[in-house]
Amino acid sequence: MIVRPYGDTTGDGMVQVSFTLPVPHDRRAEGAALQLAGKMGLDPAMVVHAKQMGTGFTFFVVYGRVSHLVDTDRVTVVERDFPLLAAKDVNAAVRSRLRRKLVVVGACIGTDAHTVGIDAILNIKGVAGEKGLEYYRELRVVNLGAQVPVPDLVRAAGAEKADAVLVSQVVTQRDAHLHNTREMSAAFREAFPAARRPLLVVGGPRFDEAMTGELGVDRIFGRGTTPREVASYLVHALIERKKAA
Amino acid sequence: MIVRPYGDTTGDGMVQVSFTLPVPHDRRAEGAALQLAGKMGLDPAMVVHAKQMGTGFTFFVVYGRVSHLVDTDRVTVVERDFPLLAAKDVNAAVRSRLRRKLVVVGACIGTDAHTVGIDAILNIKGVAGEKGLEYYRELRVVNLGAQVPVPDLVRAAGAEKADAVLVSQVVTQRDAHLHNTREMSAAFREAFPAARRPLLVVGGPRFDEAMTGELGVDRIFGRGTTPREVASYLVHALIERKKAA
Amino acid sequence: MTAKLALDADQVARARELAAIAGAPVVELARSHTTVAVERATLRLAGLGGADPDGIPWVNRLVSAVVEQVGLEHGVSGPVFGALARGDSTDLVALAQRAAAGSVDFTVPAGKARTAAHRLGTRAVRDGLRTVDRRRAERERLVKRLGDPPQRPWIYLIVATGDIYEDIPQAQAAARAGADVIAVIRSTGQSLLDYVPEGATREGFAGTYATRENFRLMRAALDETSKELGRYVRLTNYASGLCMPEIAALAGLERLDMMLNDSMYGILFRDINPVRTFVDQRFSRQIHARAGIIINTGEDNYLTTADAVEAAHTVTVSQLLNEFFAHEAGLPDAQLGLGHAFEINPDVKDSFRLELAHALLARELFPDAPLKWMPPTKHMTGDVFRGNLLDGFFNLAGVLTGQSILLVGMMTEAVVTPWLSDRDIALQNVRYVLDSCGGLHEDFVPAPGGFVQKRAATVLAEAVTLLERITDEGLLSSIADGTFGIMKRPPDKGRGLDGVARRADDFWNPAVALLDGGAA
Amino acid sequence: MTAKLALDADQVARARELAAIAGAPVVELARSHTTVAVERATLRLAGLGGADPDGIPWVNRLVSAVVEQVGLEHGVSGPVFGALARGDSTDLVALAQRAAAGSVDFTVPAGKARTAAHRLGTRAVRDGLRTVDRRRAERERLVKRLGDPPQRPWIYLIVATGDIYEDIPQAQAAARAGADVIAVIRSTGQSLLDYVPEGATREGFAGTYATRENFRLMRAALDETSKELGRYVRLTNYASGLCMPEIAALAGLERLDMMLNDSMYGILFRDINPVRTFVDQRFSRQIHARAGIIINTGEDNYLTTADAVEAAHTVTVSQLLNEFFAHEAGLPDAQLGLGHAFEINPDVKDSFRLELAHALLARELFPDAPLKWMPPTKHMTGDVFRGNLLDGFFNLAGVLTGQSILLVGMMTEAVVTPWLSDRDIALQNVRYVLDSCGGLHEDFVPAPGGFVQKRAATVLAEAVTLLERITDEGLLSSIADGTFGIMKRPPDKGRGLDGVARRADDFWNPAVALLDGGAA
Ligand code: B12
Ligand code: B12
Ligand SMILES: Cc1ncc(COP(=O)(O)O)c(C=O)c1O
Ligand SMILES: Cc1ncc(COP(=O)(O)O)c(C=O)c1O
Repeated sequence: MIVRPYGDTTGDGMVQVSFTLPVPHDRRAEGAALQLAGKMGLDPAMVVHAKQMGTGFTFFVVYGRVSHLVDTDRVTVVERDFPLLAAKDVNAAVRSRLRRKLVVVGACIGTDAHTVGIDAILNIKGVAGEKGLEYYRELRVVNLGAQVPVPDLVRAAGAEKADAVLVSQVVTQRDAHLHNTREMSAAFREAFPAARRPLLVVGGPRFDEAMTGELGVDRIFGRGTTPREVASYLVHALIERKKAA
Repeated sequence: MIVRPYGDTTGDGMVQVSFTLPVPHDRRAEGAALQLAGKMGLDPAMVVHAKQMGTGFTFFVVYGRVSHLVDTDRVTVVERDFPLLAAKDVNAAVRSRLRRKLVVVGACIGTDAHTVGIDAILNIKGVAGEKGLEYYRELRVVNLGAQVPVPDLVRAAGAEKADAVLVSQVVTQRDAHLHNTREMSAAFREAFPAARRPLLVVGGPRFDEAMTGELGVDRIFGRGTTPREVASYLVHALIERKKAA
Repeated sequence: MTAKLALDADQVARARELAAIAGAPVVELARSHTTVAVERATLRLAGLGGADPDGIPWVNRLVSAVVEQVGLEHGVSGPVFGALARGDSTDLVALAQRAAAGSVDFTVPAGKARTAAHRLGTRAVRDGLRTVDRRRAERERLVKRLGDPPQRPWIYLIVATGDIYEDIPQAQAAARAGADVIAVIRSTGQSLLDYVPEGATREGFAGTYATRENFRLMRAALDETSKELGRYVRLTNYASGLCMPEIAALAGLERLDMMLNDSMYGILFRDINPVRTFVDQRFSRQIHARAGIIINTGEDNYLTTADAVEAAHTVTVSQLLNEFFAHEAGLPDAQLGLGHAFEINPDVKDSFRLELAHALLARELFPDAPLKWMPPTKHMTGDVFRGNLLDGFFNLAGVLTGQSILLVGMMTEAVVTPWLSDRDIALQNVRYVLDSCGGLHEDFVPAPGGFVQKRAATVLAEAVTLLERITDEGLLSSIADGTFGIMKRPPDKGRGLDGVARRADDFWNPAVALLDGGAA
Repeated sequence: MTAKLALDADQVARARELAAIAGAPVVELARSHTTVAVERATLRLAGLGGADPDGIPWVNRLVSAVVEQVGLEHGVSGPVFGALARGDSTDLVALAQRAAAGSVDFTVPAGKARTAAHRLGTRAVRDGLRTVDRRRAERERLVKRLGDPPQRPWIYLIVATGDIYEDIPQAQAAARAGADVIAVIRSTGQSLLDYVPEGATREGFAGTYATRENFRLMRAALDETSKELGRYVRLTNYASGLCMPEIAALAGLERLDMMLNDSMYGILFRDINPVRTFVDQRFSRQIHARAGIIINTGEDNYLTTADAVEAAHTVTVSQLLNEFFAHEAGLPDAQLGLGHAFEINPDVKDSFRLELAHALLARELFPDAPLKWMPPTKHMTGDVFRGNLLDGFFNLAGVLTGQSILLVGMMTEAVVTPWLSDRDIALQNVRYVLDSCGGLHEDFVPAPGGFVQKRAATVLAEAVTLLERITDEGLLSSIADGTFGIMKRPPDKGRGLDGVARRADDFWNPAVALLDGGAA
């Protein structure tokens, strides 16, 4: 299906944009704002607000029409390609197929100290009304907490014989999350033979879920992930898929 | 000078965008939002907010980096190409060169009833601390008010022997301002021989000042115009230029 | 709400008394004149609808034909129903068609013919009014069954796409998102049309034409949504303009629930002749009274052309006048959606406290009226982030001062007519304020003799002074002087004057008779 | 502010008393231990700066060398100044260089050597403290000359580019736009570094490294801007972390004006060992007291991991503990920027009134403390329009409840570290609220026995109950139980424990002696 942005009429293509340019406010600055809007595809574009900040910057709000078409059929999303299981099904699958507890090691790596997200996935308390992985009887969860150096994580994963390593990254300034994730996956590749490498899962609100390849991890979870999704994925990736293989 | 949008670091290229797509909210919708952001040049782009409205629409807020460059030297703006005069200089110029009062006829045409803008330019009260054109002793101002049909305006301009006709257009939905302005300028061209046609000036907050050619008018004034700018322009266009010619 | 302003009761009484004195001559004017719009409205109530192939409504064709032949001053109903009674045509449409073709001779009937005409006309109009009554009963039933909004203020949202078929889904979406009242904004310019367009329309500018069919379509859609939501969603449109009486009649016939109807808006903001407006206004309000429609007055508009601090008292004066005219036309307090607005320049020191003082003054002067609280527009800019903030404080002022109907402000006010997402953001804003501060008025206690109380007292005193001047000069002269909204409107200028006539001695209009008589 | 909550004075007194009982053993702990950070801070006060070619500060090299040879428990000053006194090196840097090369033998000096060492050490540290005193006097002069912000609350803005040379123009722009206090956010992870980096830095993540040179550069830039603006612009940075005492010393030496310094933040949110934290905290606060630096405590953080309604009383308890520790360390009320935050889920019914109750409780419990009021963060989403609205109501709560320092919320809280334009929009928001509602607290009178008063009383009662539990169990055990911010932190775990030592009988630290003694 082909769609366009909708302001107040089907197909009107209207969008709102704001940005700062490092120039003082004058007519030329507004022209520069329109030039940028034009390059973004706004035509016509209206500078509806311009405000100089300090001496050398101007903030702009621009409204306008874009003629870009969005083809929803060409959207590639990481669809959930596994069934969403209830806790008891997760437990049952682990018990009957793995015949031992499935070990999950979690951490916030690098200098990131935002544990609320990984805790939401791991701690009993959970999030959005769903209990976290600790609640699953057949999972053994080791939560290393915040600011864990990558070597420590690799060591703990080895010591705990982790089936899966769950890593959270929330700080994204200067692409910190990407650097840290790459460093982590490289370290695991180095430390483990491919067959024994634990499943690598990262999550955080600003990840692009399609970047698994680039980052060298098995799965990425974004904003609003729930523990059940993660548990179901683990069963799928560690049990169902192994069975198939 | 080449500049880029500035989030918090020189050259980071960061912008904010919001829009609605006519699709319900799901992963595919977020993908569609990213596709649109991509077409606008955001790369990477982050969907930071998505909210379904009713059953078939989703509102998105997207942040991201654009790599478009803005070349301020290539900005074409309608620079003020005339000196900004004090009221007494305007009066002096009219008195000494024109030797009669300069006649200005103003109106809001079509169905537009937003007179505050044209009144700000014409009425004594003025705007932003500047008195309006009525205050200029050597100008004679006839303000026809709101919702004036184009034929009435043409008639009044003839009857008053207008040197300049000032038209305001505020409502822009469905490009009403452009249609009305074109209709107006065509009517004047029809009714007056080129040499005797009054100067045509339009104004309003959403005009693109560069569209004079397309709209068939002599000058366009946008957001935040002040009476003095208009008076100075009239002197420039009707007196200085005539002298030169 | 308990009284928080400690207003001087004598001064309040004095203000009301002065408004009545100022308004009385205008009521007299209204009672002694008719207009083409009043006459057309009467024919509409009598059942005449539709338009000729050029889109000119049959009521216009018929009234023009009568006026041409016998003038307006007798009312058109005598000649029209006289013609029908004498068998010139079988029904009003046929008569209008023939009249348009120039083949009917109209006369003011006398004697027996008069009696027959009056009987026929009265019956026809009474039928129309009964439909209005049925619509009102229908509304009452639906409200009883589905319920009123659970909270005050009611949330009032506008749609304004220009296309009724875009408006409908947007209105339904708005209702689902929490709107209690939907207003369909009218196309620019419609108020200057001396006829009401016909049929479903898709071509308005910055609003959708008010037509009977558009009313019907939207009301039906919202009835559906009301059922879905278990809450009766009200529908608003605009009466003001050259067709005030007719639109009022159509609104009554199609069960609209509120109507913009101000005693002076047309004069001030559309340059409609004052006499025309006052006559039309009275008739239209009588119909609204009958239909149980809440009127929305337009004091907010003054503050878009005048300064909201300097002109605060003109709002109060106008509210008092609107109240007087409304009562006189039969509207009870419960149908008096007097308007006021949050339009003080936000850069003015203490602007929010001034707003609170003004809003509370209106609240305490009109404790039983469903006041309509209008959002900032004039000082909204293209800075949509700031705009949404300002709207939040507007919402807060509404909650703190117990306003009844909250017209939801849009962050894009200075940019575009509202987008779908603007409404959603705006509603979210309202909901946050209502839910998080719902009971905060409990803790809002203007300090005795403090800033808020003092400001309210000042505005009231200024209003009394102005009313004294108006009673001295006469309301029409005051309007001519630019007292309201800085617009100068002399009584002998303005649009639509040629459609006004002083009633002749034999003037007859069955709607006027029924509505003035009170019985039907 | 007049009292609006009608708090029970006995209960307030009881709460303070309990906090003192709970805090006393911890003070004892602090007085009987030292840490590597305390010792390094002492050397910094004595004038030792700079770093080796790998960037490891000389204070670290020197302390490590001493600890390796003679342990930490005697304090390093005896061995260090003993070595200097006996002529091992001409100055501290030279000594550190030699020590790093392994060519100094350290001993705990005794007898005459001890006297000489103490004299030398005391003089050096006293010089350092005098510089701190001079900086303080300088601040007082500048404030006198340029003036304090004209309004309360003071407006507190953060910059966080990671690059001191981007931070500076942004901070100056923010000050020009109205900020009274600039906080330079620290790079993630710095608080876990057991050393203070050196020099100007451009490579932080989500914040800029706290270094002496960065402090100096920013303070100089803001001094310039202060002059330009005719208003003294304050500078804030973070003490908390493994280097709390050192950073406190550097802040005193470079005339920072405020410092994030919480008695428990490092324990709870950085998993720093509790004993390490409490020891470091006390020393750092003694230096802040000396430097006239206002501390900012971190109660806001609890509400990002715990629920702001359920855990409201833990904030109160922590404030009382912070107050006790601060007073004990010599900080007067005027330097107590106790923290609290607007973090209730905005979807909770009456959330704004709950916020008012909590904020007013803090205000009335600590009437003379410059309370720091922190904006919503947890419930901010990517919906930046809603975010700006929420920040507006946060600002309003600050104004209504008389908060002292307002940390300005950013609409992009959930998205990015603040952009230049975010700050501008946020400041505009603050300004609107301050200017339009500045005096509104006059009209904010919580109903006696009403919602707001009741809620405040409940929170206070819960705080007392919790304090009773803590005095029973001991503060360290309570922290181990997850009482604060749901974080469980046992006293024998956590980072930096190996840098703690119980003071030996011959422990000597000239800074401790001077600060504890009160004279210098
Ligand atoms: C709470 C919080 C804190 C707390 C953290 C407490 C703690 N123990 O975690 C405290 C106060 C300590 C803190 C400190 C700082 N913070 Co902070 N903080 C936040 C805040 C307000 C909320 C984050 C949060 O808890 N979200 C709720 C959780 C449940 O959501 P989530 O993390 O997205 O997790 C979900 C999914 O992403 C996913 N998920 C996440 N991880 C994982 C992992 C796996 C394996 C899986 C499967 C799924 C998954 O599932 C979760 C559940 O749905 C955000 C702003 C905001 N509103 O988002 C800023 C924010 C994250 N902080 C930020 C910063 C910069 C800091 C500081 C550096 C400076 C500062 N501004 O104070 C410091 C230092 C932190 C450090 N060293 O890392 C920035 C990051 C900017 C950026 N994009 O780079 C933010 C965005 C604020 C801002 N705009 O400046 N912060
Ligand atoms: C005041 C106002 C009204 C008043 C008008 C009173 C009056 N007598 O003018 C009232 C209440 C009557 C009104 C009614 C309506 N309005 Co209105 N109104 C506004 C409002 C709030 C302010 C406009 C204004 O006065 N600006 C101040 C003046 C000084 O600025 P300005 O017009 O830009 O003029 C300056 C320059 O542009 C320039 N300029 C302007 N004209 C000219 C001419 C010349 C020759 C020159 C040289 C310069 C010049 O100089 C001026 C001084 O600097 C705007 C929203 C907003 N905040 O902008 C909506 C707005 C303009 N209205 C709007 C609409 C749709 C309507 C209505 C149709 C429905 C409604 N929403 O109520 C009706 C019908 C109006 C009609 N038939 O035209 C829309 C237009 C949408 C669009 N872009 O198409 C707006 C943007 C609101 C909205 N978002 O829906 N409105
Ligand atoms: C009372 C009243 N009537 C009518 C209108 C709209 O009139 P028009 O359709 O002429 O724009 C308004 C404007 O908001 C109003 O306040
Ligand atoms: C008291 C206190 N100290 C320090 C910090 C920051 O610590 P870090 O630099 O470890 O992120 C905070 C967080 O806002 C705080 O509240």
